[in-house]
Amino acid sequence: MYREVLLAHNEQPHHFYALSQPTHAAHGHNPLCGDEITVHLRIESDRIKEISFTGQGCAICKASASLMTLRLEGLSVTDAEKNAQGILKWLNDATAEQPDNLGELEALLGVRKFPMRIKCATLAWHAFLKALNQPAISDTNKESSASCGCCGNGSTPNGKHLNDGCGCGS
Amino acid sequence: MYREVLLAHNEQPHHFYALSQPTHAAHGHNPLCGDEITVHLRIESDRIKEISFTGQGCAICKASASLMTLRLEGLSVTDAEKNAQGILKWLNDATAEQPDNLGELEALLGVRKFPMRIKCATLAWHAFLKALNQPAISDTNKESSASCGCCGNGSTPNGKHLNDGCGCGS
Amino acid sequence: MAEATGNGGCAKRPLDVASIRDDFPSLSHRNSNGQSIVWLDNSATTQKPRCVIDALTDFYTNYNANVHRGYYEWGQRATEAYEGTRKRLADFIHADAAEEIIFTRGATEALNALAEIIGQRYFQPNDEVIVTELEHHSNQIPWQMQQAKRGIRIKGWRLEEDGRLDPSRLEELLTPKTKLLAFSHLSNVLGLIPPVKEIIKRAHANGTLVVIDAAQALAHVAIDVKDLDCDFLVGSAHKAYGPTGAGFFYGKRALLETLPPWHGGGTMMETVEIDRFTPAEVPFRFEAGTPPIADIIGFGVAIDYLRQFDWEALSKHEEDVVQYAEERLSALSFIRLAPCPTRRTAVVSFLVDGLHPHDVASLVCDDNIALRAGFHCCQPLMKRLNYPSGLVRASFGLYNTREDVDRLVVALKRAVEIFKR
Amino acid sequence: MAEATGNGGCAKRPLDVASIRDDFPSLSHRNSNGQSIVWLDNSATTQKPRCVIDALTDFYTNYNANVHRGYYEWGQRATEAYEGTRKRLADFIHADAAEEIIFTRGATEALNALAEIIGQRYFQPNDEVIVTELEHHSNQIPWQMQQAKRGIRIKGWRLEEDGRLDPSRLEELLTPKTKLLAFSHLSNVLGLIPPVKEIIKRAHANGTLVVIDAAQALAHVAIDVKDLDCDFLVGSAHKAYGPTGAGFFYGKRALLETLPPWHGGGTMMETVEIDRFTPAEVPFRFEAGTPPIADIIGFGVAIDYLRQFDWEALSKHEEDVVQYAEERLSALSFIRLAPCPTRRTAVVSFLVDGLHPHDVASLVCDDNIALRAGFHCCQPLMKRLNYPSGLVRASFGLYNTREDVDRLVVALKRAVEIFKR
Ligand SMILES: Cc1ncc(COP(=O)(O)O)c(C=O)c1O
Ligand SMILES: Cc1ncc(COP(=O)(O)O)c(C=O)c1O
Ligand code: FES
Ligand code: FES
Repeated sequence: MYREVLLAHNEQPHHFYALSQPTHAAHGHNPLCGDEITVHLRIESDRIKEISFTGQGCAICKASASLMTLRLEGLSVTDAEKNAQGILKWLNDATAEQPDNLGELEALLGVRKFPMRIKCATLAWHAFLKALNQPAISDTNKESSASCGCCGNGSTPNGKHLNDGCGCGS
Repeated sequence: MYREVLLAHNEQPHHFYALSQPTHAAHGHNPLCGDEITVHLRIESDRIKEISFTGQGCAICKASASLMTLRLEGLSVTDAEKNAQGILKWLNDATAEQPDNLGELEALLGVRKFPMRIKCATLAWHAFLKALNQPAISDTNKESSASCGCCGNGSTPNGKHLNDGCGCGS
Repeated sequence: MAEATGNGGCAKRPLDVASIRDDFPSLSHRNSNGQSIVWLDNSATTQKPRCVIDALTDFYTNYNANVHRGYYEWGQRATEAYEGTRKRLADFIHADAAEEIIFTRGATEALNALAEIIGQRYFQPNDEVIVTELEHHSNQIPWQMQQAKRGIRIKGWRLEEDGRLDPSRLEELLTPKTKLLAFSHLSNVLGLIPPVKEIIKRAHANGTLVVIDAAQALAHVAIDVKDLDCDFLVGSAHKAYGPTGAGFFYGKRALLETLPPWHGGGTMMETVEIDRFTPAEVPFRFEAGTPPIADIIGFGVAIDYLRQFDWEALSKHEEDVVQYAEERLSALSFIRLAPCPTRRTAVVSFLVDGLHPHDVASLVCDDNIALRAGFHCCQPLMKRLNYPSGLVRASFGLYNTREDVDRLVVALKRAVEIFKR
Repeated sequence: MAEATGNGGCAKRPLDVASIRDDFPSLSHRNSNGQSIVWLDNSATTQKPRCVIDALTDFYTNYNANVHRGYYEWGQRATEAYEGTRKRLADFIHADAAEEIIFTRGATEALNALAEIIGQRYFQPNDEVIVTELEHHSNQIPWQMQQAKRGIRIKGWRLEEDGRLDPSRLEELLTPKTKLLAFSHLSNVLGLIPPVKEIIKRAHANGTLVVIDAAQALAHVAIDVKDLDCDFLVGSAHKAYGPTGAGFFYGKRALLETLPPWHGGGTMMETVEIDRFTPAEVPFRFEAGTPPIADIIGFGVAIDYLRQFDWEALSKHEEDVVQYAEERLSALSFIRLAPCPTRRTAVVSFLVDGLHPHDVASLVCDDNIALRAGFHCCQPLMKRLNYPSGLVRASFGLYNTREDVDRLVVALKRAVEIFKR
């Protein structure tokens, strides 16, 4: 499971910082381990101009997030979304075919054999998709949204609240 | 289990009626089957002058009650109590020795091998001991007590009430 | 374990009762007189096929581990097998998704869980819950307990004299305050199947939730929760050839989402602080602590075992034996069958003239026949139909035969002879 | 099954670990590299001795029947075996009477049952319940749920920096409103045993009921409920070499008598009408529906298995291995042990510098070592001691050896090497 590529990305993750001027952001929380990742985006003219992540997670999680930022930066929103969905399908569904041009992401292949660790590998990708589906962060509330931006009213559809992070429960 | 003696006593039980002038009476209820036996006593000068039973039960239960009435009638209260305790111990405790002079009661021997039926055989005996420990039925409330007499206030120590019979929950 | 691998889709194993009996090690039992066992207490619990027993041994010998947490191979295998039962069961009762299946230790626990969480979410003081007089105590008392807890009122659905549940009675019973109706798919005393779909439709027209007790039905009636449109349904593994200690409730996903958690503990939560917690998603929200892992895995194997047969063939065989029992017993002058207005399914209850039911059950033991006497956990039913000492019950499974019925008839005749003397 | 027949009184089987390991079929497992399994996740669930597995097969093969009702031989045998476990367990924990043992499906269910029935009977709005920061979620959330239900308040007993539960803190915590204190006999994270007796004494002096969570302690600490004078105590079979799906709570008879029933269903009642019921006596009042019969029977066999050994010898062996683990791990520069102010019992938790705990657990899998990482269902503890990603945990049983520890050390070194590259 711990391929060379993953170990390298874990040790020196790419884009591991908070964007100063994000247009979108979202948390991902893995309830199995308590780890949290925030994905930050700057979208301009329907293109992922900049992407970064913050938070803590295991090696699989950090490496996957790092690989994701490399993969998605610069893509059009539509392409990035398709890409992310393809990777998630491949990771989650043992019978799914391997997407084309995986590149370094192929290093995640080993994780698919460990269902209990798949959430580690998918955490950042889910957060990315969630960020895409958030309303854009307006200039006026950028300050607070930079640390969250994942929900409008502070509660999830099923009425739960978390007591940490942004308090939105997502 | 169904010895000749038991079948005979089941078919034609002795003392199977309600006493008209009981001094003591008590219900026995077998929660496993819902059957109920009432034991009626007339105690005079510390002696079981008359004993009878009413109610419904299986063959084992009725035969055991019938045998009990034959066994206990005429004995002093002390002897009758000792007798009943001895029989109960023998029936309930697989390791207990056989009491002396069992007589026809030996027919219950077979029941001891069927733990689930022991309550049938002991029901009347328990009711007898309970009747002994009731306050005597005074002349004024004989009417109602004849149908019960097993408790004073209509509720058992753990606060339960039955919804049938005398309502005393015993 | 070829017999355990059949699934819903493939070619079905022919219904050869002799070969089925060979699958059940306990059926080869003989008493000291050399009489083979006649197991007619299937409504209490069924015997278990070898593949179910082997599945338990396999788990404890080859991959014994707790579920949902361990990264090592056994933890993964255990989790897969455990979650596999959820999928199989969902498939078996035609649920939309595996997440609609919540594991419990049995039908009783499932009904208690439902009463508590539905009650918490939906019951207001003076609301009404309808329960039929047909119900097992497990489908009575949990609702009764909600009376004291939430000030609701139980309304009894009276049986007709012939034991029928007449759906037209619902018109009087249903009011705007009727939050829920609970009834069984198959009576464990009369062998009666009520018009389930019609009753559900009428209840739903009134906005009333419906809970189906399928504890008895699971092994004998094809269940399609989508077709029935029931809101909740419960069952037990041990009454469907599976191990003791496992059961489930089904709930429509959208409804489950609205319900609070049940037990507190591991698995059912996301975050915990000293004085508060946040619940996990469905279905884990309702499953706290270490589950009966081996039993749930065995439950899955029992379902596979059942599903290798064509359901029609299986029903036809059971019908044949039950009908034969009805005929043979009715032909005995000293037998009075309990009423059943429809075709009897799996169960035939009766009285023997002049014999207390419990004596009958004891007497046939000598011939190595296992049946049961008493109230069968249905005191309101017994009261309604006037059986103060209960009934004798013979209940059938897929391995029972006409020969079993013949043995029963001989034993009953002998019992009556003994009492005549 | 000679190994299963030992009892409390007779000559004890010598504690020969090699022969003990032979009793556990699963321990002979090897991975594809030929490495034997090192099971260090005993706090999650233990492996099962052959006699326990065989007891399940024996039940399902030779006397499979429901309990408390059938007159036929199997029904009687099943009931005797089931009730036999109650006696064994009462004996094992030195309860006064078998009736003080109530069967559940596990420790979590037992704690939920206690919270609900004690709450129903004893909790008034504004009453307080004290729970320690050491507790497993199963001993947190059931009490938290009583907050919403009955308006009580949870007060957390803060751990000292070194993980200690300081009994003198009780002086601030106990008030006239403190109805109950719940804490564990053995922490599943720190391996810490609090001063149980002293704490109980202080609580009782305040008129406060005490519930002991002995889920971890049962297999590792000699428990004497009379000596402890605890009011209630819970445990799980599967953490003490028994099957999944079985557990219990103990309660002082006089207290149990005061408590209302828990689940509704068969067995727990005496009479039932359509809208009311009367409860059965203790212990059946608390046991509704078909219990996990086979699992409870297997639990009894597991207790017999344990009791054939001299408890001192067993503890000494476990102590030796745990202490060796402590020593070897402390000697590694990259390991930081979680605090434990007293002697560690059965559990050693730690961090590996620079490695996420979950990565450690995954990495050692390759060497066929089963241990666990994360919060271990103790989020408040992790928060208090500042382990945001949890801990790695190695937990021990009577079959673990110094060699197991050596294997772990090698695997940890390898893991660190891999990450260094
Ligand atoms: C109709 C019905 N409902 C519920 C139950 C309770 O099932 P369990 O004892 O498996 O919890 C039974 C079992 O006798 C039953 O026959
Ligand atoms: C201290 C403690 N309490 C309670 C439990 C819950 O036990 P179960 O999962 O068997 O219900 C556990 C199990 O992890 C535990 O370690
Ligand atoms: S263990 Fe937390 S994300 Fe992998
Ligand atoms: S069956 Fe009722 S007393 Fe025997």
